[in-house]
Amino acid sequence: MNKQLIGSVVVIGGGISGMLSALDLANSGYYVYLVEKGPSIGGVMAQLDKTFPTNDCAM
Amino acid sequence: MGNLLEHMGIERDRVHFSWISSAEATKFVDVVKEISEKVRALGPNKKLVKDYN
Amino acid sequence: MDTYINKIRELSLKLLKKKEVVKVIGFTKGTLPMATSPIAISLEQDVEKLIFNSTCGLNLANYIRNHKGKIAVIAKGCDSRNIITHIVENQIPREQLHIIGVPCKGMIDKTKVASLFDDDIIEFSEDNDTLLLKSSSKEERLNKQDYLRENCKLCMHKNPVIYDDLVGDLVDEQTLDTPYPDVEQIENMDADTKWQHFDKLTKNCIRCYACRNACPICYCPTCFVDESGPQWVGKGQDKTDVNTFHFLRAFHCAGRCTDCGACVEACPMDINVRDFTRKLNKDSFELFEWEAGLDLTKRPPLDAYSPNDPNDFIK
Amino acid sequence: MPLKYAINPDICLKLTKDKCGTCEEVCPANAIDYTQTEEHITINAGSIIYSPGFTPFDPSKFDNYQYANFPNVITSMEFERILSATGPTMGHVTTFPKLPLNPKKKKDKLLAQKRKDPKKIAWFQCVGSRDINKCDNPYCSSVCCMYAVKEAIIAKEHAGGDLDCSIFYMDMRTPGKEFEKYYENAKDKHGINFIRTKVHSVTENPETHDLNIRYVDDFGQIVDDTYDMIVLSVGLEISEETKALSEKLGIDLTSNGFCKTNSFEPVTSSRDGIYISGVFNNPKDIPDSVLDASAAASAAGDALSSARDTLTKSVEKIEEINVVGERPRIGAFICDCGSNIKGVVDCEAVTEYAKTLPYVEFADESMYACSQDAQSKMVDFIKEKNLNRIVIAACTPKTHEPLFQETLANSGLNKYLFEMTNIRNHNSWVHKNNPDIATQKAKDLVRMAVAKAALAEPLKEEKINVNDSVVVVGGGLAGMTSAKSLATQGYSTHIIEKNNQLGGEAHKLYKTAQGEDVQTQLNELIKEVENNDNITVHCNTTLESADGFVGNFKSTLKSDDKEFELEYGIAVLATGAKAFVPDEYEYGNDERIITSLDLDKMFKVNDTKLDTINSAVFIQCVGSRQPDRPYCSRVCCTHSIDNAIELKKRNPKMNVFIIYRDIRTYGESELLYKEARNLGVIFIRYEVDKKPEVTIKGKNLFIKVTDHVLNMPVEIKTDMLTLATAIVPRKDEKLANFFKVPLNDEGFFIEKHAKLGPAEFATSGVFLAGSGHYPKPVNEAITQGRASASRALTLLAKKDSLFTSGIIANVDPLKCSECGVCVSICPYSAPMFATEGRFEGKAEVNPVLCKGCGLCVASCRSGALHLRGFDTNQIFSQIFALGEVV
Repeated sequence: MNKQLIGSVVVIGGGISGMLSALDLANSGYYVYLVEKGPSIGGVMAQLDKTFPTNDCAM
Repeated sequence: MGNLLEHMGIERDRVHFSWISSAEATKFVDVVKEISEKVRALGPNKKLVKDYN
Repeated sequence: MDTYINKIRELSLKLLKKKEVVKVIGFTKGTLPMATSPIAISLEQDVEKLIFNSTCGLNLANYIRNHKGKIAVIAKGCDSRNIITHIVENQIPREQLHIIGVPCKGMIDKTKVASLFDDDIIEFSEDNDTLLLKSSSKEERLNKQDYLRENCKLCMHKNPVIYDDLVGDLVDEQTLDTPYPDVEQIENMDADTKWQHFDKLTKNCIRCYACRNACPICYCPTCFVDESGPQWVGKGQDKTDVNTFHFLRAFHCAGRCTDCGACVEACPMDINVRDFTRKLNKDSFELFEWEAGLDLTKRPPLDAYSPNDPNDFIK
Repeated sequence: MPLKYAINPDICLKLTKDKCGTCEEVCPANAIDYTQTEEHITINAGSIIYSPGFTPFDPSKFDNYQYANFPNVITSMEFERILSATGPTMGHVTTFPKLPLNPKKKKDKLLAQKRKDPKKIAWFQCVGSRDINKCDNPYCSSVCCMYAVKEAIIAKEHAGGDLDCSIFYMDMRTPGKEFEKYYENAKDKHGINFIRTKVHSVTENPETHDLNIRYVDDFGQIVDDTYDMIVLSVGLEISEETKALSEKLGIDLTSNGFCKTNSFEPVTSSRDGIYISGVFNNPKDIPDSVLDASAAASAAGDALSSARDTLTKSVEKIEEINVVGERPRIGAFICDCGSNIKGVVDCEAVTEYAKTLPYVEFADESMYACSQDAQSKMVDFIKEKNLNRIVIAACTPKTHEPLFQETLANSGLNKYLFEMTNIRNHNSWVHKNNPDIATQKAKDLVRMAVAKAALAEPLKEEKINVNDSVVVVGGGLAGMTSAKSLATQGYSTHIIEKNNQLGGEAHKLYKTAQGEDVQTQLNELIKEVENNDNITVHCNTTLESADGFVGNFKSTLKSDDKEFELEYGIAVLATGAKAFVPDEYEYGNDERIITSLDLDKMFKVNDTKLDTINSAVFIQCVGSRQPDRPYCSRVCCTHSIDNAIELKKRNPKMNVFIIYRDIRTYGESELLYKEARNLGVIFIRYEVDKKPEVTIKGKNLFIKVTDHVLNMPVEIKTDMLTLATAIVPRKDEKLANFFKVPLNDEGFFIEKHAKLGPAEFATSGVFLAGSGHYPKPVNEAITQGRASASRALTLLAKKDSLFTSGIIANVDPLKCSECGVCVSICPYSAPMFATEGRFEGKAEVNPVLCKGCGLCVASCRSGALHLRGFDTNQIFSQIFALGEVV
């Protein structure tokens, strides 16, 4: 198979994990499409108040 | 610093140290309120203040 | 004292002769009786100028910076502690110093002695614990112990902490149950009385900076009081500026001051500047178990962070 | 997260009935466009990362908890919002939380009148997890124990002292880093009650709506208790939508809807080119999701490495104008933030006031200073009015400073000739009832910002030269994985391994929790690493020193008494951990008393001794979760259960006992726990203050333990005792010192951020993977290995555009007294004494190491240190400007 590789990645899901995947890829030389079905990215983590065990603000 | 100021007669409650992270909005408000109250109770500071008149 | 002087001269001569050092920094007779001044000797024939007595209250650590070649220095307990601070603070390498240690028997409070006379003292000598003073009108024999400087009375490090030679046998160190009675006295006042105390204390300050200049640890190229951009503190005799100066200077000495008394010795207005610095010495001792100038391997507590530092002041 | 509003097309009156349309009229930015419709876009991409997340379990169908019927039974997600300052009750914990603050309906109004501050709140664990009776979720959701503890602690903080919080649980599962301490603190410091039981039923007082709970306690007694509120700790579930899309994508799922993966490729799905991350992979918390994210990026990147940099675009750079020596010409821009600021502050008056301030050449008000057209206008103004300093009075620099700095750069100004003041968060938001005072404060803030900006100087950002080779310390699973990914993406990588072979502790393992044979895959990985041209393996080698900083490290290495030097740009610390050697339970006094790894070895070599065993006992938490080693070792519960199953499978008649404290088979490992029970493995719980006793009587080995069900001591005669020993860190202080990275109390490395930076250190250029971070099983070690590689790659990829911050300390050598306070006090070792040149002996600051914290500046007695961008004279002028009365 001698197909040309495409230097881009689709990330499906804009939660904390999807967002960070997208950032890592974009920062290391790949073009990224981040797809999220809701109106904003952030996912469940954006709905949390604080995070354990450091009690940092989740936002 | 607080100790030396106090030693010179500057009231202890005028100097305050607190560790408040950027996530601790409520603590910040509480601390500021508390200090404001304490300083208000002491009245205006006349020590170590320049009198320009 | 004469044995000290002979030994100092003998050691100095030897060091200069062998070219082990290029200079000896010590004390010499001043222009007035009861006055001594620092001197740097580099010629063998000059060693006769070196003296030592109970009026050598300045701190010679103040004069050991910026020399070329190895130097020798005469060091009492407090001088030696400031030498250690200097070495720790990178002001002089230990190898560049030959320390001639002097077990100290205390320095006298010249102001207190002078206050016994209405006219000028014209002659001063001492014999062990007896001070002999003459003015044109009278002669006094005094017990030295009654006329010790305040800092010497409370001194717990009379012997040099670090030295290459000793000019006499080590003396007994005293232990004190309350090493900071003067500080405690102020601590027990209420806020306003404290303020009045310091107000009165610095009332006569003429901002001559003799205290700063006599202080071995005040060695910044530009002192904050001389800085104009930004101007940290006003330069006049406004009492707030005067107090701010003393306050900040004391703070710069925190954990570094050895209570050598040079500042008080130098003050022409007889201000006991130690009322500021002693409080921080006490705090350093109580909060960090620290006394300045005892350890060549540790930096003063405010220079370094340790997870064990007390932090109960943070609320 | 962008705080942007969206229209719900199912409810919008304009879209459904063509009425209303108010939002279009009031939106000052003309952002409403009703004509937008669904579009289909086709994208060609090299890889897909599938990270669909989860949905919180919906407990409405559980009649025993009455979530659907009782207003004071809520889910943990709802409680999260109640605790949040931006939530519906603004962080105030109250009963009837789901009602609006001012309800309109009569029925709701009546209920709202009964609102009170709760005195007792109960949390029910495992709602929608570990449950096949009421729902089909046999797995453990991994996060609920911790979030319940967190919610209880924060609820207590919000409510003050007299709130009583109880957590009803089966096993407390706190196997994450620092979690056990958090749990212990919840008990000891915060006084939270932990009750081990499953609640039987909940009833409601119809008058007060208080809730009565009935359960059986530890002693078999039925207890009735009343609570004001119940929070259901709902589990994580994969949505039907996700399952459907997975089917479309053609990837295999487990019976629970999670993605099927191999422990050695934990973020790769069954379909080539599709990588997965987050909860979809397995129930997990934030740091593990973050690790997954980077790991998936590494895996996707590995597959596309030859096409790197083919599609990315770079921004054109504009030549910088030299403004040094020029008189300040300040431009002040006041932002209305729609009505966010203007609704309170008289922005027009502030703008007019700004024009009167010294050096202000120009002032302008804009509705949204951050909008694209406002930005381009700003560039025009800067050029037209020849402005050389910019002040922006708007929202927070935390989110918007980089944007405005880019605008400055686009107009040719150095980006540090800029000052932002926050007249929204610090002003209009907090003083919304006092518009006059707020306007006055806005003027004060602008005046201060102008005073500071007038003294701003252009700052230089130093370019960091990056040596693009990598050193990975430790050749275990995590280290090898990291090295492999970095090498695949084209970077020369060195593995430093102190033993004589790669593989580390994994050599001692038999099987993974997923049942894969460890040795086969480990040897394959070792072979791949050894054959990779970009990887140099240094076995029998130790690191003797490390100097330098990001992009420029230099180390001396020692191999068989020969020393050599290595220069590299990036370091990955993957030094792992080791098994604890037990000092109790008669270990070492009888050859039948072994550790988990010993048992693995017996399985590996198929030891014939195994055939002679009729009774086997496992003791859990040996060396873990006790005062001298307070953390949970995370892997031992699963490991022992796995081994117990193996024993049962070999000999179904064998009596197998596991003596435990809490079974912590988080995620889908819970299925193993279930399997073990089905196979007849007997589980007996013990308390830390009542440890089992082991005695050797002649030829026999006895274990005595108090059975928690019978509440009576039982004695088990056994042929083999396996101790599930703790995993202890190497506590390598030397290594930590080399790279200036911290260790925690127990000796594990402290990562950059517990949540968002789990595979890197605060020291830039140094990354972290494997059990040196915290004990972890094979798949998690590999995930972190990949994640550390991905994080390192982002740094290596930017190597030509890596700059320091301009905001760093610098030394005025003429004022420096060489006292060394700065050198001593700096946590990053940035200041040092110059070793050559005119100012030899004076302090100087390494701009690459300096983080701009200002510690040295504050501690310098001589006033020689200055913080660029926050210089003392700038701060002074700001303070003096505050003192000026308008």
